[in-house]
Amino acid sequence: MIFTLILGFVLLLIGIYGMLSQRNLIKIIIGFSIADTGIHIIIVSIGYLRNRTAPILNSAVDISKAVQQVVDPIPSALVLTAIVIGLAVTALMLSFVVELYKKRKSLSIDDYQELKW
Amino acid sequence: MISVIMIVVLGVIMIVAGIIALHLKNLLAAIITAGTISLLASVIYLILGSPDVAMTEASIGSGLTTIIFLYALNKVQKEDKND
Amino acid sequence: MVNPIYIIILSLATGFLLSIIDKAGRKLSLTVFYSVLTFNVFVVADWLYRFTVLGVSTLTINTAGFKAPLSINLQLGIYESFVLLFANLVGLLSAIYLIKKFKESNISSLILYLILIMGVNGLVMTRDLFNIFVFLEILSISTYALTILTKNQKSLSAGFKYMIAGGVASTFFLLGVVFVYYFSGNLNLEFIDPNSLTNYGVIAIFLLAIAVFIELKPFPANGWALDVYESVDSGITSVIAVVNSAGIIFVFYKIMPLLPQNLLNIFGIAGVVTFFFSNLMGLKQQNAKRLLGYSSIGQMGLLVSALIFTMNSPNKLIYVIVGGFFINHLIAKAGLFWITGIVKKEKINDWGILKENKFLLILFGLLLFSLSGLPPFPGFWAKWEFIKLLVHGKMFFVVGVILLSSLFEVIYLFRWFTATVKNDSEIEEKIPFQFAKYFSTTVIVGISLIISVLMMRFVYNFQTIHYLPIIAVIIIYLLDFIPSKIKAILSLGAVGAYGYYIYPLENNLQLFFGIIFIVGSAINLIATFNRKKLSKGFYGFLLMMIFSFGNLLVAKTYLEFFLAWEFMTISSFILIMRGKRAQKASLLYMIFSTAGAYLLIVGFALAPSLVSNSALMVSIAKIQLPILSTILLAIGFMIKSGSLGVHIWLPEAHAEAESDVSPFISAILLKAGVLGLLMIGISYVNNTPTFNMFYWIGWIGVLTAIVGAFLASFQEDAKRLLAYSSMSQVGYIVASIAILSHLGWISALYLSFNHMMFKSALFIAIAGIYYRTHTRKMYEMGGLIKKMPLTYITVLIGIIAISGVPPLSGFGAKWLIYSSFIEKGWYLQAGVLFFSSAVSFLYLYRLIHTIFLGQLKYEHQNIKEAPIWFIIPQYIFIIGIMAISMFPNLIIQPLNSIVGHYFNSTIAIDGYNITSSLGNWNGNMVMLVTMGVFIVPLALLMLFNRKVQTVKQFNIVYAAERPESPQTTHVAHNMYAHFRKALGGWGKPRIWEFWHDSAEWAHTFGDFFRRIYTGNGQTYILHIILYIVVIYFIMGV
Amino acid sequence: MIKKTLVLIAIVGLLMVFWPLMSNFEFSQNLSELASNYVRGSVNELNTQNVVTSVIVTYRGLDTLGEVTVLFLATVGIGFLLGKRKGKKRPASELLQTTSSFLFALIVLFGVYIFTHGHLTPGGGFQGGVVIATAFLLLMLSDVNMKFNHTILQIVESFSGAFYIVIGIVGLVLTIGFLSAEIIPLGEFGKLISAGAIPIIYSFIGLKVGSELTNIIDTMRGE
Repeated sequence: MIFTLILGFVLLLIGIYGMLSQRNLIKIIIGFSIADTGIHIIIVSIGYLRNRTAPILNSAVDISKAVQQVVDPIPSALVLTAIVIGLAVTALMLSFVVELYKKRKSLSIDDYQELKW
Repeated sequence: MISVIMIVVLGVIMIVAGIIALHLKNLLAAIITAGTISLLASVIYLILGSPDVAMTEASIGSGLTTIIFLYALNKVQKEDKND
Repeated sequence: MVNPIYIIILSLATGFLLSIIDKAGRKLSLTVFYSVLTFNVFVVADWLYRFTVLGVSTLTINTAGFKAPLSINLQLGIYESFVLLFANLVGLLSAIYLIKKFKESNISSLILYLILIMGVNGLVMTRDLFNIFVFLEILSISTYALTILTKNQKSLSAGFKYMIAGGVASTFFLLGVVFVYYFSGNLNLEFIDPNSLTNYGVIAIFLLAIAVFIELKPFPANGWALDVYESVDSGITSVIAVVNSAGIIFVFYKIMPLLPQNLLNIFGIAGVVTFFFSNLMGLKQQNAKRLLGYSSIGQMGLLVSALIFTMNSPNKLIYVIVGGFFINHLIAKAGLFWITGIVKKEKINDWGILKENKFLLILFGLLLFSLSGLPPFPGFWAKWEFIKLLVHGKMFFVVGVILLSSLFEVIYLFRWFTATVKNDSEIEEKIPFQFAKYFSTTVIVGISLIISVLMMRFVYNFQTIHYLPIIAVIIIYLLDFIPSKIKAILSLGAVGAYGYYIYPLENNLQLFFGIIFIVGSAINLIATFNRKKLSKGFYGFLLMMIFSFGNLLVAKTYLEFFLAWEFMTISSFILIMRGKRAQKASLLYMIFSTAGAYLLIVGFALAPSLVSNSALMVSIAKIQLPILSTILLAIGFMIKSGSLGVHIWLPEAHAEAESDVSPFISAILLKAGVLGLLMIGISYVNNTPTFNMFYWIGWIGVLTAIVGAFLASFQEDAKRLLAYSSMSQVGYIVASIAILSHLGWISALYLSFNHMMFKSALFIAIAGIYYRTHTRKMYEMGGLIKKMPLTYITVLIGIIAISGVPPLSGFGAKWLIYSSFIEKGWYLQAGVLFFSSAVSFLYLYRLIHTIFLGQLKYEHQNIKEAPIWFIIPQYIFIIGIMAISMFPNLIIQPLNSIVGHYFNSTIAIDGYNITSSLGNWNGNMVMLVTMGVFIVPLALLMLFNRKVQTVKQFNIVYAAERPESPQTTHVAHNMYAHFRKALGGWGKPRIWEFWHDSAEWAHTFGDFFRRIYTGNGQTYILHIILYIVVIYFIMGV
Repeated sequence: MIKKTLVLIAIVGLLMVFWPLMSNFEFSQNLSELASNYVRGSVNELNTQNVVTSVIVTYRGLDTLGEVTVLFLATVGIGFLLGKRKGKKRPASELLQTTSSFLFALIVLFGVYIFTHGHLTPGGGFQGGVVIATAFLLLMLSDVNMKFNHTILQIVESFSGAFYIVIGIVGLVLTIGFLSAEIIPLGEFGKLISAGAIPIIYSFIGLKVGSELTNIIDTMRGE
């Protein structure tokens, strides 16, 4: 559905905007996860076909005509993987933040620029 | 048609939530708002005919991720108290 | 034969179980860990062997019991196995390097490392776009976690920046993947038809490609990578720089067929831009690891553009260029990062600690040489072929940028190298010996050498003679424990044998230069018998240099010639660097030589292909060099011969080299440039020239002669004086070559030969004096005539020979030169040369007056004549000078016939009498007359001066107080200051200032651009996003 | 100020990059050939009701293996980063504790149900794994001091991963292909025991994901 596609892109942009504009490390990661959600919505939207059901071939679907009745299963499969990977990355990022905070007691990204040039 | 309306409504809420999440000073509230986005996303997945994704998003995207965020925040704040 | 999917399976299974295995002890888990890494290497090596030697066809592995595109398939072919072999090998070696860390650290680090290596294998083999994404994530996440193997504030914050940058990149990649699926209905690379994509489909491809490209760290969206390189543990850094980069570049290679041509071109240019800016910014860098980071990023840029620009070339070229850059970068970077981990010094100025550790220093040097693209390392061949390819594609701007950036790279790498070797600070710490770390570094250098030899042997089929320079170094290195005298004898024998081996040369011009190069070197070699102790590393490089001189003559192709040329540069650089304070001198020499070499590459690339199988010196007569090629080659050769404008290196190198090395450089090395110039001339005169370039070369020669003479006059340092004198003399030679006439070339060759003899003799004489007095400052000498009479005679004859007064050979040279200039009608040039001859009297007089005449210094009252080893070669040369002075036909006759090949003879030789269109010269008669003129006053003096009272040399009466530093009041100190004043503004070292300012500007720009790397992770993401947007708009849809 | 402008330019630029993708988007009317093959294959070749499951577990099994690996890496990485936790006591409410042990069993059971029925109904190893992790989370919330027997968790995690791979190798040994589902008779369409090895693989994935997520939460909980 086109609305969901647009929604996905808007969320993606909001997320990236968050990553670019927020100083707080946790907020940056929130931005990242919003962007991630946006991507996931985009992927699922791509697999959507009008007036079709989920690709689960139970009694609700006529098996012989399944190809004409279900939505695309591939994006669903992809997005499942993407969600799990997103979680992994987010969790790792957060643990980095925790460790960084332990070292310098600051959540502002501006305080971590000792490496430069 | 109903699904379109639902999607539009949900979409607007999600976008607003996204903007709010980024502007909230309170990190706890921000995290929970961001979690809400994922939760609403899973409803959208259901409407789009992907119950598998919906389940995953609800449990991982909104559930676990939020919890991990909260634990991380908790750790950071504890770190503050320790000193 | 093991199915390569087992690499993934075994690594994963081991990874999952490793924490359980670890319960049984770290020994067991380490054993399993290393076994799996070794297993990977062997599996891939086995397959590479099958693909290359046995000709097995590419292997496709389907999963899940279905064929692609239904299931995900893996592919292992020649490219995959090649990339994987090196990735796995470096992975294994890096793991060995890290063994101490792995023993102490949490088991997690082993798991992460193992899966990282697994990730690269999967990434390279998989053919499915989404699977690439998954493996990319596996690779990235394990790398992120490993960045904190050494956990500190810096590595944490670098790791975090790396994560968010990587996160953004993979977001775009994912978006690209799903849209590619949307537009093409497929995820498998084989089944995606790029032509079927719509306009908007190109955007999907763009997103995909730009994400991979961002991971390849293009300028300026690469700040995160630099921080990672700087702060992460060296073992892991080398994995990031090598293993990860290898995997990601391969992904880029895999998706390349999908990309539209304009996007490929943009990426190609972006690669070059990255190469340029990272090397420019590297100039300012002081932190060793960050410097390597800049170099890494640059090399990746170069690799990407090589990949793109060679796309439609024959396979062999792709192997040499892309494979060469790939291996070169990979090996050099891995090795250098490891060495930074061993040395553990952040600032490159603190690296002096390394010079005490000879073994490590050699490894370091080899890796730096390899990174600089010097032969025989793979980068050399890659650069040669790549530039040739680009030149043939008429991409001159790209060529220029690439070479300029390479030059920057050479500058900072060699600044690092010379600063390390010549660091004179007192060092107390020692580098601890760690077997594992040394082992990995040694193995990687060994592999690099083996590959180099294989390339020379199998790709280029060089004859043994072209390896000879390296073989010499290796053999002498192995024999380095024996005393230097024996090594000197061996070397002399080797030079003799080499001369005998190449002797039947194709034409007499070769023979003539053969005599200068080989016989001249052999005689100069005698002076080195004076060396005490072991002189480690000296004779190897000396032989390398002498052999490469010879190889210049026998080289049959441009590449062989250039190879010999580069070997000559390397060896002479190292010889110069041996001097005590030669840091700046050797660096300058290397920079100018490299610049010259790059001009030669382009010049040769522009030249038409050779038609005959003769030596290049012969066959070049048959081809017509394009004008641009001639110009570039001429400048390249003139850099080596120290012509005006590019002579900055010359005085430094001559002066600071060890005193028995200087004669080689001045008397012989400079002639290599002369040889090159003659070669261009040969091609030029045999083919109709359209642009009178040699007219300008002539002027450069003339100006070099006069400026050199002036500069020589103002020197206080005897060796610098001789150096500028060499510059001036070579200026005469260059000018005479430029005349392009029979008489002109005879004069050029005659003067070359003469100069070889008298400059060798003079430099050895100064070597003897320096050996006794330990100073090169002339005003600190004086009155040595009585102490070192033999040396005095050498210098006397030497300066008479230079000055061109009768009766010695110099007179003949001058006569020939003026004749040829006037014959040609270059009156003004002849006038300038004449004036410069007058100026040269100034410095020559000073040389003999200040050193030998006047008051003997107190501290020199007990010195002796120079050692015999210095005297012998001097007198061999003196005899030579006397011989050709008295019997000029000995040389004029052969020269007449040599030059007769190229021009119609314009002189007649009749007995001792040589007649040109302007008059005649009878060397023998001149000698007799002059002797007569000399002897008569001498006899008169002897007769009437008997009663002169002799004064002891130390019988001096001070008129007043003894001045603070008495030497500076000596007449010889700043002797020609008044002339300098007379020169006014002309006396300013403008050329030196020009180069100095250029260097300053480059550094300032570098410093300016690197300010974009603010260190703020958010800014880095902003760079990435803006980069994506900008590239998108450049591409246009 | 400059930075704000640049951020704005970046976002507007990105919008312009994405715009053609959005404005020209047309929903396809039919499944792509690949997707149709998956739907047909799911019925004919794998006897799997849930097409997504058949895609995830077999057709794109390598992705899933990678996905499990990514999660595993995150677990290991977080553990590596945050290190071992130090114990500190805090009292917990008794009521919550008793209720939660009861709930715990129920939730775990539910999780197991989800992943064993992955080939029939929505959900599967990942979702089931998360549910199991939620059960553990509940325990952690109810008893802050609760310490897991990490060895058991680790064994479950390691061996479920290893078995997953072993099943894959069986396919390889039988020369069907790595991670093939057909190493076990495919059974009857729509029944619990069907779809060949898919339920088994999904169960291992479920166990692995569950233990990994539990591990992550536990590490993040820390102190």
